[in-house]
Amino acid sequence: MQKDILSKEESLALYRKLILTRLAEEKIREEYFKDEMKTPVHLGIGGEAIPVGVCHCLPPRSKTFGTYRNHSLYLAMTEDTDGFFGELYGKVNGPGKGKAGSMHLSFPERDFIATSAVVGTTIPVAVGAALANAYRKSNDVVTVFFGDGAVEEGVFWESLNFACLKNLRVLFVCEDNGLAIHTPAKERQGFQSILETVKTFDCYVGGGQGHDLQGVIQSTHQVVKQMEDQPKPGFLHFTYYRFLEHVGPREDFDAGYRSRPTPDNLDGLDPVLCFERDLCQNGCKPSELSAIKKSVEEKIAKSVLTAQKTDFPSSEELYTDLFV
Amino acid sequence: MQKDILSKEESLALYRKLILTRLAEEKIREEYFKDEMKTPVHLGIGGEAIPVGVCHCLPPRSKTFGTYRNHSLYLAMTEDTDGFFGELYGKVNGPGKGKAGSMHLSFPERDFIATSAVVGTTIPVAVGAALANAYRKSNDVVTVFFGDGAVEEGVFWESLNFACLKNLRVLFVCEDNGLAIHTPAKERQGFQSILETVKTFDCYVGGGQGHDLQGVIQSTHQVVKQMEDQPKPGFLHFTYYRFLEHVGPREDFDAGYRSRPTPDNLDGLDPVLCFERDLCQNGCKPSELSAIKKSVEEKIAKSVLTAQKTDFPSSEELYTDLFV
Amino acid sequence: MKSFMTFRESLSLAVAKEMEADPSVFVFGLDVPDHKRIFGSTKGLVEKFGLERCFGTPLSEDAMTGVALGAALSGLRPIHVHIRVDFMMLAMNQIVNMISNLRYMSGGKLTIPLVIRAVIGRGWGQSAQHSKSLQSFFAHIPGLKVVMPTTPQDAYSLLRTSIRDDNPVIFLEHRWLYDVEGEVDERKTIPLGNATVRRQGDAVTVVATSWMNVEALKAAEVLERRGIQLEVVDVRSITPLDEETIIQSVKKTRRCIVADYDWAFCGFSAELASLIHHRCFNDLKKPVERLGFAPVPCPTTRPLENLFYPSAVHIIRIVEQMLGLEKTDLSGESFYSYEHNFKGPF
Amino acid sequence: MKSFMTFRESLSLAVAKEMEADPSVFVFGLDVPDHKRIFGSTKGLVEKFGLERCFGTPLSEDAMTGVALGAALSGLRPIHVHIRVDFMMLAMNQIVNMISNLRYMSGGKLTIPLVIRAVIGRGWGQSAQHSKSLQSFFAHIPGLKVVMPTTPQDAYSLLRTSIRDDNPVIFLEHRWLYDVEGEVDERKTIPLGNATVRRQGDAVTVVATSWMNVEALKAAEVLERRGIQLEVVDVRSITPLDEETIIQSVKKTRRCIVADYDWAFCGFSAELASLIHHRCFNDLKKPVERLGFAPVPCPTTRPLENLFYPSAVHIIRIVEQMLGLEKTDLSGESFYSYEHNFKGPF
Ligand SMILES: Cc1ncc(C[n+]2csc(CCOP(=O)(O)OP(=O)(O)O)c2C)c(N)n1
Ligand SMILES: Cc1ncc(C[n+]2csc(CCOP(=O)(O)OP(=O)(O)O)c2C)c(N)n1
Ligand SMILES: [Mg+2]
Ligand SMILES: [Mg+2]
Repeated sequence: MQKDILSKEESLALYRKLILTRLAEEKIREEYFKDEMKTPVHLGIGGEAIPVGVCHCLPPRSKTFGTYRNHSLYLAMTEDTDGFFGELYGKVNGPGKGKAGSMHLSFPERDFIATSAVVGTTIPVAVGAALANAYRKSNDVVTVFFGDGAVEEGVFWESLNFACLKNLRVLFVCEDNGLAIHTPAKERQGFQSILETVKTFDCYVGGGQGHDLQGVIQSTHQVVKQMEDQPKPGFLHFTYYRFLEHVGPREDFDAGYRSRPTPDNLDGLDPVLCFERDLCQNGCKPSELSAIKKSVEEKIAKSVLTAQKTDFPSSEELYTDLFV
Repeated sequence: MQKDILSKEESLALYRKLILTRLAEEKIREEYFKDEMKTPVHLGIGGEAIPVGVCHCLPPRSKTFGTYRNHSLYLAMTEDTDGFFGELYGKVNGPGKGKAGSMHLSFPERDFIATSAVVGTTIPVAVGAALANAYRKSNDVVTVFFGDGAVEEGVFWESLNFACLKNLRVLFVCEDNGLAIHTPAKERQGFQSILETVKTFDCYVGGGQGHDLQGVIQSTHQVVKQMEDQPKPGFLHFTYYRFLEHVGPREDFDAGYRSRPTPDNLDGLDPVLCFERDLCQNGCKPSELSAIKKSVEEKIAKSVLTAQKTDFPSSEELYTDLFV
Repeated sequence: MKSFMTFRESLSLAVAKEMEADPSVFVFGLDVPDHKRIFGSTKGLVEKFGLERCFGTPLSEDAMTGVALGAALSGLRPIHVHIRVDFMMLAMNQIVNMISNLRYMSGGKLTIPLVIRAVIGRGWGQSAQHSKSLQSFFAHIPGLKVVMPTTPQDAYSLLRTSIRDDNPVIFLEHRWLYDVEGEVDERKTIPLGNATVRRQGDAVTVVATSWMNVEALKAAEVLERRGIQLEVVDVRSITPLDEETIIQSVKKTRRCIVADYDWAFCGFSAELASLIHHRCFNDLKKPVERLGFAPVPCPTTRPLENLFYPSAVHIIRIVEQMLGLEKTDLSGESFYSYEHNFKGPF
Repeated sequence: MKSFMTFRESLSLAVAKEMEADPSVFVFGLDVPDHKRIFGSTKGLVEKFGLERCFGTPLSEDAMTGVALGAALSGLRPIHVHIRVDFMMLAMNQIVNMISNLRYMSGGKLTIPLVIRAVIGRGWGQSAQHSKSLQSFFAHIPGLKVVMPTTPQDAYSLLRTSIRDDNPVIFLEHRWLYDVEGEVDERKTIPLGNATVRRQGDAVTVVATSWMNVEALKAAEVLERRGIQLEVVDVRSITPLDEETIIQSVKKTRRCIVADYDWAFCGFSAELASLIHHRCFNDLKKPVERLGFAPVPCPTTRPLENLFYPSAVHIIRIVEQMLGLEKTDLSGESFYSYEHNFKGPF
């Protein structure tokens, strides 16, 4: 697929999603200090184009799995800001009735199956879902998102090996921000490039710069197409820049482990700026974009209000949902 | 190092070790049916040249670690048949006083630190020993032996990554018999060649046919030399043929998962035959070899007798050795 | 529909029945389809159902447990088999951090119909890494069910029930029980959470798990000759736990030994003893006694291995103490122990 | 040599002291040297001892635990740190199958001077995967020592003792205790296996672990106003366990609540309750009561999280029941809980 193949309608729908994920997280940044959202938040600002772009390319009924840094993925899969904020506020209208919180968002009805706060743990689970597809002779694809730190966990290699051995249609998406909390890759990894290593396994690979939504879509399309043609796992590696602290609503450029990007750099790092520029180059009007932005802002504001007004789960809820 | 660089003296000493490991296991095969050695035995017949050859190349004070298939390694490191049979018979003269049995042999005084019956578990431990060397600014090398099945365990990848990251002098030796119990590699591995994958990590690699003692020595020397020159891990991959069942003293060619090698094949699989031929080509007389064999046979017979006569540990021993 | 079979046969029969009944049931794990078939307990399944529903795996316990979870979340009913429970230590993260709580965290949206079978306990010179039981680990974590059958009938019926259960079940099978024979009624169903009185008696209740039931019955046989009747309660399901059957028995006998096949400290025997003391506070004539492994790793050499594992002899001695009796002369006694009929190498 | 400091400071001070005294001591683990320094508990160590003795790792808990073992076997004294005990589930194989038994299997030839530190318990909306304690897992396995300090002094002294111990020690630190301040005498040593009576009383003994001591002392403070004196025993070291101090206290008060910071089923509270019933069979006026987490995974949302964790209120209510008292009016009471002073995000 070429960059220019996105229709305008498609482009604006994508923009809507992209800006939805961005603004939802900006809203969290605003609200968080009120101490009402009592759940650790791992914001994805800077990385939104990866889930938005990848999910755009997934065939219907594609199950997805992710990590604690899952807000963009949740919204890309569902656009459900009501449930999203409900869960962050710990209210009954969250998809986990508040039991899940930010780190464990899921929405199985919309194929967003599970996320986890223990690094790497959803990777084999996604492989198991892909195995279930193969078992049922379904061609559906399963996708799992994880960070660059997750590839250091043994379970990543075990999962990759098994998926390749069994020719499963599972798409591994490595969202590489070069950091595990505050530790850069060079202090954690004894290999040169994860893609070079993964290439020695029997799967399709691709990737690129994660802030470039169109690029993400292009390489995802390529790999997904190969997977559809002949069943094998795919592996996508996207780099991106994490704008905020590892967990929480703040910047942390004063912490000493990295420095603030210069305004010039910034321009090449921010997926929203990048896509807005692309859209404008392709003939969208700024007014169209700001109209979308505005409607998204309203949607978000409404959901936050709803969440604030909704009830917490009752005491009895402590004991429900353990067993069927 | 060239094949022909082994002096005759060295060659005969190596032959002694090689035949010692072979005959010790043949002795187990004879004795096991008496049901006095009450410990599961994983015999290494066919693979002896790997530990014998690798250990030959290790500088002094090199610690080694291994698996439950550790008899050849134990004897290559120690030549201690008394302790060996003592441990197999569960007697107090075993290095573990009978508590260890066949699967957990160790002899720390001679740098044979530990083995384990849970696949893959000594790999990171060896890396930790190599870390300790680096911590103390020692150039000593640590070696760990493991099977082809162990590379499927996540801990292998974690260990390799950490060792490469920290430039540790740890030598990974993969003894590849193409089987994990009865399952061939193609039913377990989703990569083409372990060496190709390991090469993408920052370490030295080598390997070859494990039945060829001189070849083993040659490639080990090469990798160890590189490790000494500039500290990094080494990875050696040797193939070999497992002549017997996975665990126990019998052949199992009737089990259906593989067929008996033909006599022609055999010749190219048996490390003892192979080395005997090499020695004779290089001018050793068959009589020299059979003299060595005879003395080794006597040594083994004596150790078995000693083990049989030695006491079991007393009841109080159940509670000793738990804590310092 | 009744037939006589071994414990191992009853296991493979149970799985075969469920695989026949429900195409979403499959069984997998290291060495599951090889010619040894997990000590015979998966025999016949490849032939009947093919390698797609009965397959082996790489050595990757952590990922394979995640795979089982993923398949279960997708509506399949995986049975994941481990030839030794010790290897499940590699899978604890998936079990403790994922399998046990994904349903809860999803507000009840996710369902995890998953069985993990594992062989426990004594084999033959297996040493410290192939001999554990660890039921307390699994039972400690809310969200898991834990089952320990003793007889072929229970193995059969409880395994079928476990496979049909929509929740994760850990199913622990003692290696020595595999050879035990018994009658199996194929139609008999047994729910989880249901203990059973294996033998009625009035002197002392022995609450036992897994192989310890064999030891307790042997102890009862010996003591019966002295006119002492032990009551033996087989717990069968650790969680959910059938408190009532246990408490009822202890209220009757007023003396209790908990014989758990595991270490005692922080083990299931502690849970039972504490529960029984609590609920039978005014009924007990003597404190509940606990029996378990020696508090050390399991040694290889036979004489120490024999001392490591609890046995009928221990039960007899404790009963004698509880009742203030002289020691029975056990010199002529032959015990059920498989020490003698179990030959190597594995 | 006495000074006032927080629990977190006492931890880093203890490590610094041992690193100064012995060049073979080093500390490592994920995020140990970053600017957050494991909630401040490794503060100052990189600066003082350099990155060779205080370093981070890849995300590889299984291998890193093996690495710690290998370094310990080589005569070093590693301290391996986990920011959450939950992540140790990835390391259970090395802990249960290797660290706990290599010494035993080597006939005493191998020595494993190793400390594993892990943060346990409640933080702030941490949910099911960042909130466990699991002392019973470690204590169940022979060959491991398990320590749970409550005060800055104990954290300091017990961590030093643990580092000097030639055996593997699991050292569990409650997240909320990090901010607690207290006096620390740098010269004071405390051996492992030594419980302490935190508060004397005659009405009921509360045997508590970790944060539950804070809750128990608060309950005692409330009940004291009604003239009821709780005795609070801080277990401090789970294994080795100081039975005598506990038993002595219960023999005196004749009533006991075990307040363990963990789930109850098959937990350490079961061990203690069972032990106390056994040894105080004729002394107890009432059965021992147990207090622990609700038997579910830990939920995120605050109202349920508050219900999940046991507290002073629970202790007060149980005491009232045991003594047949009316319920105290707690409406005006403010509890020690960090619910209010703990702010996000982590
Ligand atoms: C198994 C495990 N170990 C450690 C942690 C603590 N931890 C939380 S996030 C994180 C870094 C993960 O980095 P990466 O996978 O790159 O994801 P990112 O946060 O950068 O999106 C760590 C170490 C954890 N949650 N799980
Ligand atoms: C973690 C673990 N899983 C499973 C087993 C059971 N098991 C014992 S040996 C073995 C095969 C190992 O194959 P490989 O590493 O190639 O060694 P080999 O026996 O061929 O020397 C298996 C699966 C085990 N001991 N440990
Ligand atoms: Mg990252
Ligand atoms: Mg092999």
